[in-house]
Amino acid sequence: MHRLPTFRKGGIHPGDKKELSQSQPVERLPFPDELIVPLSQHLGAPANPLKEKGDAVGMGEMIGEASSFISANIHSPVNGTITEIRQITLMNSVSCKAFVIKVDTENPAVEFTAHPWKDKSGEQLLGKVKELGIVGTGGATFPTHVKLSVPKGKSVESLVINGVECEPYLTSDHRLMLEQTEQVLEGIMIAAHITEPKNIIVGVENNKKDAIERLRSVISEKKLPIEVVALQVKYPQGDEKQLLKATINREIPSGKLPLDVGAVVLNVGTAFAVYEAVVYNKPIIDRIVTVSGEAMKEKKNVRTPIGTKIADLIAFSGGLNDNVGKMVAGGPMMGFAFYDDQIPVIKGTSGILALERKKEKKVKISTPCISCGKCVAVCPMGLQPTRLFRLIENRQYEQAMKLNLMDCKECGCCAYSCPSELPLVHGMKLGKKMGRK
Amino acid sequence: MNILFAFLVIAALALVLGFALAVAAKKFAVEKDVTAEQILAILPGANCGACGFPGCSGYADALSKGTAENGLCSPGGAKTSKAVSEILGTGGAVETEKMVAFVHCRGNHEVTAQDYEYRGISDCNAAHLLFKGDSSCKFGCHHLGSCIEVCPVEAIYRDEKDNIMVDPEKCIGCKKCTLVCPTQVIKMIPYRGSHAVACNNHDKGAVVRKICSVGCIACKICERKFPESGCTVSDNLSSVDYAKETAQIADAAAACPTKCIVTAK
Amino acid sequence: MIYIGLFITYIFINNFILTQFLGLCPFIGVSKNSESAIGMGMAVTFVMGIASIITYLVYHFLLLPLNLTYLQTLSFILVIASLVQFVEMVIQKNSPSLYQALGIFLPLITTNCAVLGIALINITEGYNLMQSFTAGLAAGIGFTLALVLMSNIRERLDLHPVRKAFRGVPIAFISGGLMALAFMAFDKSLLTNLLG
Amino acid sequence: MASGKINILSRGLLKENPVFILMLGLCPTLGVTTQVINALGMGAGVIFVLVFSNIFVSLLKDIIPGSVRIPSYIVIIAAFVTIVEMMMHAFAPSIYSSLGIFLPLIVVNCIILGRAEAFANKNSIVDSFLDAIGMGVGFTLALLLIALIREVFGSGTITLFAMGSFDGVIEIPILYTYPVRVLTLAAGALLLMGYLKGFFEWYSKRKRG
Amino acid sequence: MENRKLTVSSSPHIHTRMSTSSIMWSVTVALLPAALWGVYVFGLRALLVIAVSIVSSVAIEYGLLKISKDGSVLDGSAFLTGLLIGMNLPADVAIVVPILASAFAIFVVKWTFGGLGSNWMNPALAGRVFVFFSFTGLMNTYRMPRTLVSAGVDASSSATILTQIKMTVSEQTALLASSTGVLESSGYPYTGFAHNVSQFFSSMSLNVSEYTIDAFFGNIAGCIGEVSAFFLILGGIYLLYKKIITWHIPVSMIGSFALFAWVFGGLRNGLGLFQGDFVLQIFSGGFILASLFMATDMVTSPVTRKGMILYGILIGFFTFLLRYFGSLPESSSLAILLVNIFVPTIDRYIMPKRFGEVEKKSNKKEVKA
Repeated sequence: MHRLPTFRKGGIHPGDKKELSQSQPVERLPFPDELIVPLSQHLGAPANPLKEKGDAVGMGEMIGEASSFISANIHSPVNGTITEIRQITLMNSVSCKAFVIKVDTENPAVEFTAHPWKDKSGEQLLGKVKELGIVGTGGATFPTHVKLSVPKGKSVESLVINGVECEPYLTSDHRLMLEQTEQVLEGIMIAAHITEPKNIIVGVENNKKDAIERLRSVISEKKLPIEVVALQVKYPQGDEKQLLKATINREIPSGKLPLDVGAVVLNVGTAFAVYEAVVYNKPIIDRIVTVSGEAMKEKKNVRTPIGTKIADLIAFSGGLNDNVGKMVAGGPMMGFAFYDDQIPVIKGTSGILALERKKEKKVKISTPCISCGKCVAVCPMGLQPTRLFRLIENRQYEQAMKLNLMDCKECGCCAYSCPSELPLVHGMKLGKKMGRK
Repeated sequence: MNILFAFLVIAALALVLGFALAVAAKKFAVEKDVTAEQILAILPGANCGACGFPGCSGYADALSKGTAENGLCSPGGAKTSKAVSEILGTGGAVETEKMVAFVHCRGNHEVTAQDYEYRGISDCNAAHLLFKGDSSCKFGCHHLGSCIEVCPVEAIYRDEKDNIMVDPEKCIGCKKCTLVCPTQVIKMIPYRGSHAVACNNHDKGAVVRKICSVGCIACKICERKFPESGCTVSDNLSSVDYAKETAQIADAAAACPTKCIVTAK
Repeated sequence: MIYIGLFITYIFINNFILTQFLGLCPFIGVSKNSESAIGMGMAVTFVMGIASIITYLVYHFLLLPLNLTYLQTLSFILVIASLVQFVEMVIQKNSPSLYQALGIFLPLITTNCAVLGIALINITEGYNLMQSFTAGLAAGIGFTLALVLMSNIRERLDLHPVRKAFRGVPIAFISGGLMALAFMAFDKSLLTNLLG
Repeated sequence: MASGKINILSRGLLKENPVFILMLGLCPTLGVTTQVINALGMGAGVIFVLVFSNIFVSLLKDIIPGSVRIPSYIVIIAAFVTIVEMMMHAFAPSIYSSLGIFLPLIVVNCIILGRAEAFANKNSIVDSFLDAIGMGVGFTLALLLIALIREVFGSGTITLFAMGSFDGVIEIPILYTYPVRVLTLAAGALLLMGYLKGFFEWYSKRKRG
Repeated sequence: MENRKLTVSSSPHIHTRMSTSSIMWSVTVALLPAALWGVYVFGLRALLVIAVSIVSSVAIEYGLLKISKDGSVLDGSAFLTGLLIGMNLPADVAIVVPILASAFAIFVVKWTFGGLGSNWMNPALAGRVFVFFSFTGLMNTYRMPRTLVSAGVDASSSATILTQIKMTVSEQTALLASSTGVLESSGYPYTGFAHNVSQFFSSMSLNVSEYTIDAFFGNIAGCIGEVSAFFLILGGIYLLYKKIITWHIPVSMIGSFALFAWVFGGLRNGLGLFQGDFVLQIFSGGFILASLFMATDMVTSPVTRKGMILYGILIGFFTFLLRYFGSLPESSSLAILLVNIFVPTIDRYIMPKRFGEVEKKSNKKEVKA
């Protein structure tokens, strides 16, 4: 039997729970009454506000301007008025300013019209991507124009499109690939036009067979120079380092970027956003959010305006079950637990999960480490989580830094597999914070 | 005869070896920093790091090289700084008042509302990573006791109400707890200070009232009615100016509606 | 063959620390971190090797001909003390960082019973010059091995919740005891069976 | 004044016990404590050397130049150790042979050099003498304690001097037939030392706190 | 969402079902067949020994945890330690011995160091070795298994295969025979079943001695739990299947032992190189128990795969060295304790390969080229 490619070191196989929502077609959330649009929806510096309290804004209008190279513009997702500029805390505990926009319920949206792009230069297209505030939709929200600008002297070998979606529960990229196949592929071609790669690869995990088939049939129909690679199912294949290892067998050295091995990685969602930006002049003002989890009454994939309060999204999905114990924004492996349903959906929110309350344990949450070595075996970065955790617990942050704590990307494989249920990732986050001091 | 031999042998051995060592001592001579060693002998040797140098020897080295200021050693206090200045010949001890740490919060889980149920490492900085702690008050104590762990002299303890307290008698003022505390709710106050405001919340009174029954609601009673107490309210929080503190502060403490002015002892 | 035997004997079977109780002070004192353990071990091995040769010479060419063997303790300790001071000076000059790490333990090599011990054992066992040197070296290596293994165990223990009363020196002793328990696997018959 | 002298004498017993608190002279402590008689012999040897070396160091403290202090002390100590060796060889040959290498190793017993450097070197002859007695007795008591535990549980006997018809060995029933032999071996000695040290630390901390 | 406090914790928010206690109980289950076999062949006395070990281990652990107020006996680690101690003792041992062994294991080796996960030496084995060196005489009385007794062998003739070999080898200076040959010449008994199986193999022109077959199935004298390699291997396969142990330690340990025994094992018996009778040696004594259940103890084995392999190789080597050349007939437990000492050092110096490390090196080469 032919074995599908994957990355070699570490990784885990959590139950993927995608069956909860993967057959649900994307629905569109009607505009709620109020949206909260934060100025920091991306990695890097928050955007500078361009509007003030009381200003009227139009759908797609720029309301926040990128403040540095690694930053992104923010646009209004709706027609309405700014009622307040409020300090809020996002799911990832980042505090930033946010516009509270009262939606013009009579006339909330505008129509976007299509423009041809093939005659434009790569630079012009890149300018569009930057102007319309496109960021990675996979979760890390890295500004896309930074990723796509290839410095002089460097060339792109491969453009790798990330359709892996390895996090359990999440199905938004899956639905996107199925339902908007042509648009995604056109977005990929736009990105290829900008970066001029030698080859283009779409990596999709083999638990999305229908998406792989659909992509392949459209590609062959349109005769596009894109290869779709079916990958073995293994977490965290959606990380760009693991994805590149699996698809083009290159390892990005510590502290380096994909470009250093001649690759550019884009998420399918980002490719779609690039398509909308270039063809329709439409910034990211909405995105598909998977609403799932055992404690969620209805599981859905919802096209949601950015800034929608999570409470509104939950209400659209029929509310929560009584046994809800934890709310998570993003996937269960790397997403953030939160407690306040008044925080908004942002550009990087791929899912909202309601997880059941676990049976309360009488004793401590975790038992002592028995050095079983499982965390070491599953760490895709080749670190020793148990040793790092011990060092961090004993406040030896510098020692932990010496053992490459910074290589940790908090994928959660270690904590998932730890039989002692040690909060290993929490430890790594703590160590990084204290080590940086 | 035998005794003579014995004597001679030992003497000869000693002579040869002594000579060899003398030569070697010349050849491998290394200059020693005498001043640093003298200073090190005077320092308390707690290696607490309050001076900002790696241990007492680091501070001693820096002092002897003139790269560090005298008087940084809080455990040693004025006595040490005087002795150091004598060695360095700079003259004049640096007057330092004994400062002790104080936890400006009495908001345990019973009196302060909680946003969520925290699960994770029992470390304040770890809890702070998740929405700045589980307490609804984002300025207060996380009650996980990281300061207890870093205290070199076991001066910090948890009282029966789960509040974190500092024993001013044991505290050597090394400031390690203030550095580890993610909310900076531990601040240094003078040892002589009798009272302190046990709150660190800068939110408006109405907000505080909602989440905590022992928080400062910035009602300004202490400031207005007891002008000589030393209490001043700024940025929605009362604080004691110890330069102006008088006995009147006891009355202010009694009058405080939320009883957040407490004795510092 | 006899030299291999000496190595096996003094590294495993008669390991100075784990079976002979020689050199316990530095074993407890310098085994807190592995870097200084390696440094200390190398210093001790070096001193033991040289001391074996010099004490052999002193004994066989000075004390024995003059019939002054009762002076062995006195003369040996003199020689060793001077040697250690010499080594100390060399290290201080050439590797200040190592000198810093070893700190007060360098002078302690003088009063390290392992060094005087090997000199005395060499005489009682009737080793010749080469054998004495080998035995000194082997005993030093055995000492280093135990010290380094111990230091890594203690570095591990530092990160574990050892019971409060036993932290530090007591747990080092107990760990040493467990090491000695395992080292009981090596006995004299192992040597005879191996080398005939 | 008198209490000061008593303090010098008594602190070696418990408060500054050389074995359990100061952690000095560990090698002979564990090496010779397989039998009570050896512990006594070693204790006597150490007291002898300690007393005389302390006295001599105290006498000579003003004459010896600081730079050759330590070597001179060692020579003084080594001389007395040689005397002890000779005496033991002559009067107690059995103890001499069972102490073996540890007898000459008294030279490098840190207690002796330590007391010379830390005490005798700065104090009067009388104080140095008292200190030597206190420390020596403290050392001997510690040795006795360890030897008793190791011999009673490890071989089921208590070995003392042979006198007349008494061969010097007291046998303890049951333990004599089934001794915990590990205790007489290196492993047992180290383990016991660890637990005793832990106990003393716990005890002294409890007393203080 | 009001009035309902949610949990907030760091990612990940899902977790594998494996837990410390599930690991401990799975290992216990995997050990049961071999333990039951031991009880079957050595009688109820064996059951008593196992029961006493388990009860004393658990009781001591419970008492100590009361003092230190941490941990829980329910994690099954003390139960497992007790079971392993019992399985590592001969059936006729005095009842005080398992109690002392458990006390040493739980109190000295485990609790003092901080309890579960903090000990660096295998408690069960240390307990066994402690009583072995303390009461050598009491530990060397083995009884013959029921299966051999029923074949007419005197129940009290107590030499195990390994003690018989050791005795013969050390008595005779110039003997020229493999381990099997030694046993044959000393008339060591074997079962009729083994004879039949051996005949069957020889009919297929395979030379498998009766002793190997008896040792494999457990018709030999020895400690309660170690005799049946067959049931132990069954348990080991279960653990491998449940992913509680990995192949690294058992394979490297057995492999290195087999290699050394094959190459040098013959020397001791007066034969040349490559004449060692390693198959019999692997299945006799406690080697299989040690390689599958003792060496794989998570707490005291290295955390990295490379470290595990090195650890296994070292244990195999020391087992070989001590078994063939030491004075004690059985040595796998001592070998494990010895290598336990090396584990912190192995863990310190042997690190997993970092992601991206290869790339760096090959990049450098490319630059050079």
